[in-house]
Formats: sequence, C-alpha cells, structure tokens
Amino acid sequence: MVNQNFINFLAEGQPEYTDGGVLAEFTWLIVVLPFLAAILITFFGKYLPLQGAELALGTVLFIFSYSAALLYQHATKGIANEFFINVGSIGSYDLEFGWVVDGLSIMMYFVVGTVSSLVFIYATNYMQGEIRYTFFFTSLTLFAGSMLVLVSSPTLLQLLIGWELVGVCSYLLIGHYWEKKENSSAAMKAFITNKIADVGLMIGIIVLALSTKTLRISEILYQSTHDYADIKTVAYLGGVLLFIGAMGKSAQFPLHVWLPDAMAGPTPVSALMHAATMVTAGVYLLGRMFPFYQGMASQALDIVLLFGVITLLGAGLVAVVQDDLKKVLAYSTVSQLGYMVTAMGSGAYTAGLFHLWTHAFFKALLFLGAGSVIHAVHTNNMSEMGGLRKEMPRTFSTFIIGTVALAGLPPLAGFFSKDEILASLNHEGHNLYFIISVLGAFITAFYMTRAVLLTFFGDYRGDGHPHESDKMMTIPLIILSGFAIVAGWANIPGVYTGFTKWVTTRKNYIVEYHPESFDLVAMFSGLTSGLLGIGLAYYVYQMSGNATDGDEKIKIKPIWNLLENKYYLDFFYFKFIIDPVKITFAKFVDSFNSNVLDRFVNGVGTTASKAGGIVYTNLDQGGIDKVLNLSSTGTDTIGSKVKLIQTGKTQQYLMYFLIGVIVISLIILLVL
Amino acid sequence: MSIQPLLIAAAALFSIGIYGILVRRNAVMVLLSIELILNSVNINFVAFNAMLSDVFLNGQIFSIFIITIAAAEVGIGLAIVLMLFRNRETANINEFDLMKW
Amino acid sequence: MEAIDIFSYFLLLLLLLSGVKVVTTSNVIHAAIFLVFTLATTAVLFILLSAEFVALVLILVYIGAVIVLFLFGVMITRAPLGPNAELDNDQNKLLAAVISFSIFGIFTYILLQTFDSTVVISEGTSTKLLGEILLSRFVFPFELVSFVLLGALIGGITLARKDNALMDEDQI
Amino acid sequence: MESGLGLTVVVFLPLVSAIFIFLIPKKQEMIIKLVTLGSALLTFAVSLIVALQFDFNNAGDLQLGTKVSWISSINSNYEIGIDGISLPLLLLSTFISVLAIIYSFEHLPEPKNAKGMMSLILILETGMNGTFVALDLILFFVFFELVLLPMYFMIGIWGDKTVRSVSGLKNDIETRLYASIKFFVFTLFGSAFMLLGFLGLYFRGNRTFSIPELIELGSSGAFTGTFATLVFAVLFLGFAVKVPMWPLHTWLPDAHTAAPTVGSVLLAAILLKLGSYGFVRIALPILPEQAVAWAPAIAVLSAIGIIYGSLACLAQTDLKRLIAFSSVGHMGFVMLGISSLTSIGINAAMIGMVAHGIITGLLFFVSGSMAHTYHTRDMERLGGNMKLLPKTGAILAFTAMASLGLPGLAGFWGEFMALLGAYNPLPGLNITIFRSSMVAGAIGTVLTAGYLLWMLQRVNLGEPKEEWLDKELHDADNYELVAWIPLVILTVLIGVFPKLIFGATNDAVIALVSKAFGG
Repeated sequence: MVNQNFINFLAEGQPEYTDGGVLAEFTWLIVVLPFLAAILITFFGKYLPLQGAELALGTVLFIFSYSAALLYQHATKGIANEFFINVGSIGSYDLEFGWVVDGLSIMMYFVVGTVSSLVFIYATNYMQGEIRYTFFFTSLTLFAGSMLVLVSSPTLLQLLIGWELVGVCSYLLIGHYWEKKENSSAAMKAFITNKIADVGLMIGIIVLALSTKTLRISEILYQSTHDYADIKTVAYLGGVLLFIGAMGKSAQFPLHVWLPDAMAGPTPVSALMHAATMVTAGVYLLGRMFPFYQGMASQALDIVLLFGVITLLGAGLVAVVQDDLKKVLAYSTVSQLGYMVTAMGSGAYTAGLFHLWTHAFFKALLFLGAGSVIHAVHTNNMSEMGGLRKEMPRTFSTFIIGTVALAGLPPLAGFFSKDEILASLNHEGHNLYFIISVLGAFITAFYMTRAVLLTFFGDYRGDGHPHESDKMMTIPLIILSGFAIVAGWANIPGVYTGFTKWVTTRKNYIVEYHPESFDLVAMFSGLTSGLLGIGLAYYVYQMSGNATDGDEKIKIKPIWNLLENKYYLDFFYFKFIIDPVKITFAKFVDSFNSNVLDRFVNGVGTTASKAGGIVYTNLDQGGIDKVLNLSSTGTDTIGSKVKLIQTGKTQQYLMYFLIGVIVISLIILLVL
Repeated sequence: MSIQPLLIAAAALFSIGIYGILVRRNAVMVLLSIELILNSVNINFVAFNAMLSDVFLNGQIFSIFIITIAAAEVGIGLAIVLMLFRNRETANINEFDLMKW
Repeated sequence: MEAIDIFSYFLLLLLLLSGVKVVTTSNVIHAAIFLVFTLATTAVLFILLSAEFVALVLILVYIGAVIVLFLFGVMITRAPLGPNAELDNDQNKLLAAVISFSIFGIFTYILLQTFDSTVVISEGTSTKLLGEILLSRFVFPFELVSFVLLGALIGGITLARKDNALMDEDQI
Repeated sequence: MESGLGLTVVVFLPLVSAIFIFLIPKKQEMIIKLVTLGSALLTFAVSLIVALQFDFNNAGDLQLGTKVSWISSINSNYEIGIDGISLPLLLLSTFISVLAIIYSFEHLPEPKNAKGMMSLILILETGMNGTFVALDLILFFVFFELVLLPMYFMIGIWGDKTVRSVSGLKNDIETRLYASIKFFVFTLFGSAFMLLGFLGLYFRGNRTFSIPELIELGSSGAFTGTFATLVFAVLFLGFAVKVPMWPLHTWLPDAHTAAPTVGSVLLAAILLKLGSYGFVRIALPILPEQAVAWAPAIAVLSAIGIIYGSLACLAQTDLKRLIAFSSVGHMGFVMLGISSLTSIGINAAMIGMVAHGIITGLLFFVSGSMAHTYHTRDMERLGGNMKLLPKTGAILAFTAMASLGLPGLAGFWGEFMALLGAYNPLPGLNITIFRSSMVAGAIGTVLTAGYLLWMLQRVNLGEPKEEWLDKELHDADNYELVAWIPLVILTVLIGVFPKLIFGATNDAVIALVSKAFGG
C-alpha cells in the first residue's frame, strides 16, 4: 500500500522511522469511530441515561488514548507511514482515501483528542438542560471526526473533504440556537466565508493535481522537492490558492469576519473550534504542504507572511475595544493565528506548529474559563461582570494561567512558542515584521489583562448571583491549565527540542532555522512588551480609577470607532458584495428570466398563434373558405330563425307533421 | 253489410285518435288515444280480411300481431311515462321539451 | 237493410261515440272506461265479421291487461281522479279539430272513391286453421314478436325500477 | 448476439403493466397500486439482474443487447444494449420509479385518480428506460418522445391550479396549463430538430440508424464540413432543451413548479438526464470533430447557466421554483464536464447526473410534501419547519447540504470533478475559455451554498410563524420515509464510495474518449 516514492522520500529523511506496526495500521479507527458514534447518538442517544453524551465522551476519550499511544511510540521510536484505499478511478486518476501516520498528524491527533476530551466533559455539564442536547453531541462528535478526516488525509481529495465537513459541522454548531435569526445568520456567514476560501483551495488542488498527475500529498511533496518541471510552472499559483483556502479556515485578514460572529454558538463549541479544530486547519495545511512551499513556492510564502502580520496586528487591535468577553478571545484567536501564519510565512515551520500546539491548550482553557464565567453571570458583556475572583476562585486562577500563557510570560507555554516565532523573524531579517510582532505581543498582553481586570477585579456590576461552576466544568479547566503550563516545555531551545523532532518528519527538506539557544534579542523584546502590556493595562484599568472608565482613558475617537466597526469590513462586504449579489444581481437575473427570456418565449408563442391566425383568416378563410362560408352563413341565418319553431313540444311537432300530410294529400288529390 | 261504413267508421276512429293525441296534455291520455288509432287499423285489417275471404287469414293474423305489439308498446310507454313522472314530478307532456335545439 | 246491418250501424255509432268520449272527457278514469267500451264494441264488430279469435284476443289482451295497466299508470302518475279541466291543451283544440276533420275528410273522400258498396261476406273462421297458419306460414314473425315482447318486458322493468343503483353505474 | 431479453423486459414490462392497469376497474385502487408497485419492483429487480450479468471488466463494450429487424424499409432495427455509461442511469431510472410509486400510494394530488397516475408513471418509465438502452436512432427518438406525453398529462391534470400572470401574455393563465404547454412545445421544438439531424446522419451514413455503426463511421471521419456542423447544431438544440442549458431552460422552472410532486421528482431525476445522456451517447462520439468545435460554446453556456441559475435562485420566494433553478445550475456542471471532452470531465458528468437525480429528486420529494402540508410554497410564509416537521426538516437540511456539493456526499464528485476536467480540457481546446468557465463554476459553488443555506434559514430555521402554530401539520409518514430514506443512504454511499458509479463509467468513458478524440 505504501507508495514507492514515499519510501524513497523517507530514506532521504530519517531512516530510523518505523512503519508504526499495528498501531498505525488501525489509526483509521479514530477517524471512523466519531462518525459511527454520531449515527448511534442520533438514533439511540435519546434512550441513553446521559442522552448520548456518554457515547460522544467514550469516542473522544478513545481518540485521546489512541493518539497518546501514537504520540508515545512516535516520541520513542518515530513513525512515518501512510495507507490508501481506492474509492474509484476517474480517467487515469485514482481517487483515494486513507490515513497518514507521521509526526505532524500524530501531533494533531493528540491536540484534537486532548482538547476534545476536555471540552466534551465540560460540555456535558455546561449544556445540561439546553435545547437539542443530544443533537449537540452528535454535531460535536462529527466536528471532531471531520477534523480527524482532515488531518489524517494522505491525499488532497480527502483533505478537501475533511475541510468542508469541518465547515458544515461548524455551521451546525454555530447555528445551534437557530431559533434566533442572528445565530443562523452567523452560521451562514461562517459557512459562506469558508466556502469562498474553499474555492481557492479547490482550484489550488485542481491545479496541483493536474500538474503532478496525482492527488497524493506525499507524491506532490516529492515532486516539488525534486525539481519536477510541471509543478514548477504552477507552484506560485497553487501556493497562493492553497493559502486562500487556509485564510478562510484559519481566519486570516480579510476573511476572518466569520470567526467573531461564530461566538453565537455555545461556548464549548467556541473552545473546540478556536483551539483544536477548524481554525488550526489552515495552519495545518500550510504545515503539511510546507516542503512544497519551501521547495517550489517560496514567493507565495512572502504573501503568507504579509497576511499573517496584518492579521496579528489588526485583530489584536480590535480585541482591545471589545466588550463581549468571548469576542475578546475570538479576536485574540485571530491574532494568534496570525502569529502562526507569520511563522509559516517566515519559514519557521516548527515555530508555527509549536504555537499551534501551545495555543490549542491555553486558548481552550481561556474559552472554557469564559464559558464558566458566562454560565455563572448569564451575560457575555464584561461591563456587567467584575469582581468575580471572589465568587469563582478556581475559574479565576485557571483563567489567570491562561492569560499569562497567552501574554507570553515564562515559564508558561505561550512564552516559548511566541519567542520562537520572534526569534525566527529576527533571524530571517524581517525587521519590520519583527517589530510589528513584538507590538502584537504588547497588544496581546494589554487586552488580555484588560479582560481579566474587567471580569474578575473591581466590584460586581451585574445583578445576578454568580457562583463557582460544577466540578465537571472546573476539572477540565484545571487539567488544561496544567497543559498550558507544561506544553511549552516540549521545545526549549538548548534544553529539550523534542517537539522539533516530533513534527519534522522530512528533515532534509525543511530548511529552517532552529535556535540552538534562546535568541536574546527576541526573548528580551518579547518579554518586555508582554510585561509592558500587562503593566499598562493594570495602570489604566486598576491603579488609576476603576475598571469601567478605563476604556474612556484610552479612547481616541476615530481609531476607536474604526476598531469598533472592525475596520468597516462587514459593512464593505454587505454593501459591495453580498447585497449586490443577493439583491441586485439576483433580482436582475430573475427579472431577466421572466421578462426577457420568458417574454421572448411567450412572445414567440403568441406571435406564432397570431401568424397562424393571420394565415388562417386571410388565406384560408378569406379565400378558400369564403365561398363555402357564404353558403354556410346563409344556412346559419335561416337556421337561427327557423330554430325558433322548435319548441321541443312533441304535440306541436306532430301537428306540423299532420298539417304537412294533409297539405301533401290535398295536393295529390286535387292537383295531380 | 257493405264495406264502406266500416272503413269510414275506422277512419273516423283514427281521426278521433289523432285529435286525442294533439289535444291531450296527460301522457297517459295520449297513450289511450294511440290505442284508438291502433284499434281503427285493426278494424280495417279484419274488414278487409272478411271482404277478400283470404285463405291465409292475413288480415286477422296481422291484427293479432298489432295487438301484441300494442301491448308491448303500452308497457314501454307507461314505463317511460313513469320515469318521466318520477324525474319531473309531472306527466304533463308540455313540460317535456327536451327535444328543443 | 237487414237486421244485422242495423245492428252493425248501431255498433259503429256506439264505437264512434265512445271513441269521441275517450278524447273529450275530462276525467281520466272515464277516458279509460270509455276506451274499454270502444274496444268491447270493436270486439263485437269482429265477431260480426266472423273473426272470433281476434275478438277474443282483443278482449283478453286489451280489456283484460292493457286497460288494467293504464289504470295503474293513471294512479301511479297521480293524475287527478275526478274531473280535471287541466287535461286538455286548450289553445290546440281548434287546430287539432281542424286537422282531424281534414284527415277524416280526406280519408272518406278516398274511401268513397275507391270502394263501392261491396258486401262483406262473413264466413266462419276456423280457429284451428288460424293457429296452423300462424305456426307455419307466420312462424318467423311470430317468434320475432315473442322477442319483441321479451325486450319490452325487460325494458319496462329497467325503466320503471325504483331502485337507482344500476342506473348510477351507467351514468358513469 | 445475445437475446437481450432482460433489457427488453426492463423496457416493456412497465408498458405492459400500464395496459393491464387499464383493464382494472377504477374503484379497485389498492389493486391498481399494488400491481403498479409490483411491476416497478419487478422491473427494478430485472435491471439489477442485468447489472449483475453486466461484465464490468469490459464496461466499454455494449452488452446484453440484441438487434432485431423492426422497420426494414428504412433499415431501422430494434437494437438495444447497455454499457458502463447507460447502466447507472438505467438503474437510477428503475429505482426512482419504484420510489415515486411508493410515494404515490398515499400522496396522490388532486384529482386523485390512481389509475391514471399510476399508468402514466409506468408509461413514463418505459420511455425513460427505453431511451437509456436504445441503440437505434429511430428507437431512441421514439422513446425520447414517449416520455413527453405522460409528463404533459401529469402536469396538465395533476398540476398546480393557481392562476397567475405571465409576462408577454395578455391574460392570466392557470399555472399548470401554461407550464404543460410550454414544456411540451419546448421539448417538441427541440426534438423536431433532433429528428432532422437523425435523418441527416441516416442519409450520409450509409442509410443506417444504428448508433454503434454511426459511431464507427463518425470516428473514422465520415461526417465533416457544413453538414456535420448543421447536424451537430440540431442535435445540440434537441438535447440542450432537455438538459436544459441556458438560455433554453425557461420551461424548467414553470414545469417543476406546476408539476405534482411525483412529476417533478421524475422530471428532475430522470428526464433531464435524457438530454445530457444524448450528448454523451450520440452527439459526441458520432460527431467528434464538431464536438471539439462546439465545446467552448457549450462550456461558456454551462458557466453562464451555473452563475445564472444560482443568482436566479437567490431571487426566488417559491420553494419549488428555487429548486428548479438550482437544477439549471447543477446541470450546468454536468454540461461543463461534458464540454471538457476529457475522460475526467465526462466521468464527472456521469456521476453528476446520477447524483443530481438522487439529490434533486429527494429535494423535490421533500418540497412537494411540504407544499402539500402547508398548502403554500412561499418561503416568506414558511419558517421553523425544523420544529413543525422535524423529520421532513432534517431530510431537507441533509439534502440541501448534499445539493450544495458537500464533500462526502454524492453531489461533491460531480462538481469537483467537472471543475477538474474543465481546468485541463482536451488538448487543442481554448484553455482560457475553459479556465474562465471553471472559475465561474467555482464561484457558482459559493453562490449555490449561499442560496441553499439561505433557503434553509428561511424555511427550516427560526421560530415557526404564527399562522402554523394552531394548525395540525403532519410530519413525514411511513410511505414518504420509505421513499426518501433509500435516497439518503444512496447519497451517502456514493459520496463516500464513488466507485459505485465510476467503477461502471470509467472504462466506458475512457473507451469513448479514446475512440472519438484519440486520447
């Protein structure tokens, strides 16, 4: 089943990799199981004691343990293998599904498995008593399953399938409370925005597949690292198109607009979506195709870098002005995704994936923490929170850990990954981007501190009775905060660089900078900016006055408006793209259809019948039939008078008859 | 007995029947008048039979047939009248003008 | 003029008078009774003409069966049993009289022109002979008439049946 | 030559049963329905047996057919047979017919005349099956036309009775009347030209109507020049009306909107395929040179159809009309695939046809049932369907997802592979035109997602409107579920395992392409 090129490819890489044995061969279980579970939950979930949640939970726990086993074997022995199933041939192309087991996919399995498990546990409690509880778990399981389809994909085809399945699951989950129109609209927005990006991905896949004559990723990577001429001509185009796809899922500017709206879904969904699934897909795609980018499409990487940097700064700024706690986190996610993409664009493969790895844990932590808060105070708005650190100590402490990790302070996870990105930028000599990224780190620290201060410090401004959440919700928080602390230790320059080895399955072909020790400039500037951000926020929101008027102090009207309106992007989209298409074009086409085409058709019909009429009246009727008609008209006129004699009375008829008989008899008798 | 009075009487009976058909409103009465006409024909047949001293008795046999057919006719005619009466609630033939154009 | 001639003229007069009464009486039942009278007179006339079998048939079939049928018809159609002025079409009367008189006139003219006063010979007729002729020479029409009667029987039943189930089927 | 008995049974059994049904009194509805169902099931079973007998290793050859002299004076034969291209469509046709009959058991539209409806469905099935197996142009034409009549009556008798105004006509007109006449005249117009083309081929092609013989002649270059151009043009007209391609599509929305549920299901699922099948079976292989010359035009028209159909959908308020316009878009993908003249593109068209048959058939089932329940198709009045009719709503949502080309479901393959084919058309075709068409098609997928999701939002989601709350609405009953669930399952199966279709079509398409276009 293993492709010959792939074996060669491995031989050029790290020959000590094993094929993974039975464990790798049965990896398909973790991909298929969620779908089976989803079917079971749909049909039988209602009859189970936990309404189907236990099936979902069992599935993700299985995924978690299986991926942990895989990760253990990979970390000790190394695995690289891929499996294919032919599902049809079309022309000379084989359509194949399958699964790939290598460092990158194992890392993703583990992230998905871990985060999903914790989120699912959390959700069993969080969603208690909510509408469509069972269906929620169906979708959630499908969501995790779709992500696994995506990351396990050895062919671009399966990647595309997983990609879109993730999109549709997000549609189901974001629109979970579809009774309200905003929610279903948000779901639609997510789906359509992703679909637009998917067009890029789809065309990119088509371009690559047709130039390499295969849909297998490993084969494409092999060709792109071995100077095949066909792929070289389309590499730049293909690279950009794939990145457009990644921009949709990974919410890069200007296609990030769906992500903040996606907060309409329940909080566990946001956590899962923003941490482990969906948004990481784009970064995963860049990582998976990284040898291609580096080998053939290095110009495309410049575009990737540019958009990454724009996103990390732009989204970070918007996060500062949000009042909705979940939206702060959402924009923070966009900003962090910007970091990852920046890393990829600058050629720092490991750094990008490392940030994905750490971010998955602390962002899941933050979202679940936010969910816990929202569950307690029944509002999303920070202006109605405050002072919750006393009522919700566990949530508070874990949230603080997440915040610090995100702000990038040692020794928590965010510090190491962010530092590696900065170091890489510094090393590559992208000075401007380096400065912007450092600025981004400052902004990150600022808005996170602002959020913490508004939520947990000061006095409670709402009018409910907040309370600490159930154990089922706090335990995942605690576990995740553990991960948020230690996840970064997987790759400490100069100390332990296991993570680099995990994800570097094709060592020789990923030419990247691996800091042997800490890059002092980067570390210093990152650390300073983080601390500065925290300090400034603390000064503005806590030291000088209370939290509520903190915003007023930093409000510079025009910029604030710009940010509050999210750079008028939504406005622009609606005004210049969606409305024209949905209303103007569509109405035009519809009226064209009924007023031009149909009118033409009907006109032809009417004209034909008129022409027929003319031929009929003038030629047929006027000429030939005229003579005949005259006689018939005569008959008709007379008949119309004569018919009056007809009364329908039998006796009268008989009388007329007899009169006739008499007259005729008389004539015969007298005249003849 | 000469033949002339018989034939004239039959003709008179025939004319009376015609009058009845033309004048009567009730469908049953019209049927009665028809019987008169048929009877006049019977008289003619039997009279001619007697006059011609027919060996094969054609006249008598025909009158028997006529009587038979007349019986059938009365049966059907009354059934039709009954039908019409049932549908129209009247036996007045003036109201049956279905044969109008 | 023999006695039998006087008797037969009397009979003919009776016949015509009762016939006129049939079409002029304003009572339905009376009309039927007068028809019986007319037919009975005819039957006597037939006997005078030595057509005994026909006379008997006339009495049996007409007076015995047909008139009863008529009386039933009269009753079923709920024709008023007493005198009924509505029985005639008044506006037709004059024209009808003219027509029937014209017909009578024409007939009489033709008859008087055609026939002299030939005397009718009334020999006795053998009913046996009549039966033989009927079943030999006229056997085919005889059988045909039986079918006609059968058809009339079925037709009469079908038409006059009160229950409408069968008819509903046919209407579709 | 084999006996061809199986195929003959598949074609004529429904017709014989229809005649048999005429003999059953109208009142015996149950007997009529059971006989119809039995005959359709039997036909389906026989078609399955035929599929089992089919030699998939030689899917490119015409198999299991026969050739019997029919009208010897014009050398027209009763020549039938199937290959990998027609087999999936034949199975689809027999299968959908069974489901349509099951659905009609309890859901006859007014005036409920089971006898008439059932016999029309059976006659329709004969026409459809016959078209897919006919290998003689005259036979093909007869079956092609046979389909018209039952559909005309279905629309005209059981159709929508509302009176509406139509632009270009002075007086308001009953929808069903307008639609049925439009449908009939449009298709007849196309097929009249088509017959002309057939006759042209007959006289130039050694006086034969046999399609295999004509293909041999065509691929050896017997038909060239103006003659070929004209013949292709008239064949194009005939088939394009049926597909329907822009701008010959305007009969479709009216016909679908007016037709009763079963009618629109059969219309969408099978009848539209007759046109695209005609292209693949007749127009391309017999006139390859002309196909190459016309391909860019077809591609452009398809691309316009995709965008146009999607945009028109966005403006619809009538549920069935929306789905009808979506058919225009989806068949655009099919035609885009065909126009690429590559094995990928034509394979895409084949799976696209089957998938469209299943998915749009299901959509029409569901929307027809909803229209029956709510007594309106106006999406402004619907809403909260998911709450009111959960089963119907779930299937509607699923089908809409399938229809927008969600990967993993059947609709995806047709769209994606058609785009794949259009990116690299047959060498010698104008790359720019095809790539632009491909981009247009890709944009079309976004618009498709847009209108379908919008439709879902308006119909399925949200709180139910006031007017429905106190009404007693019936969710899908067992007959409906029995008719729908198989289609749902098929959608998933083909989506996950497209070999079900490609396994049959691929060899046949490769053979066709290599014969006609030398590669």
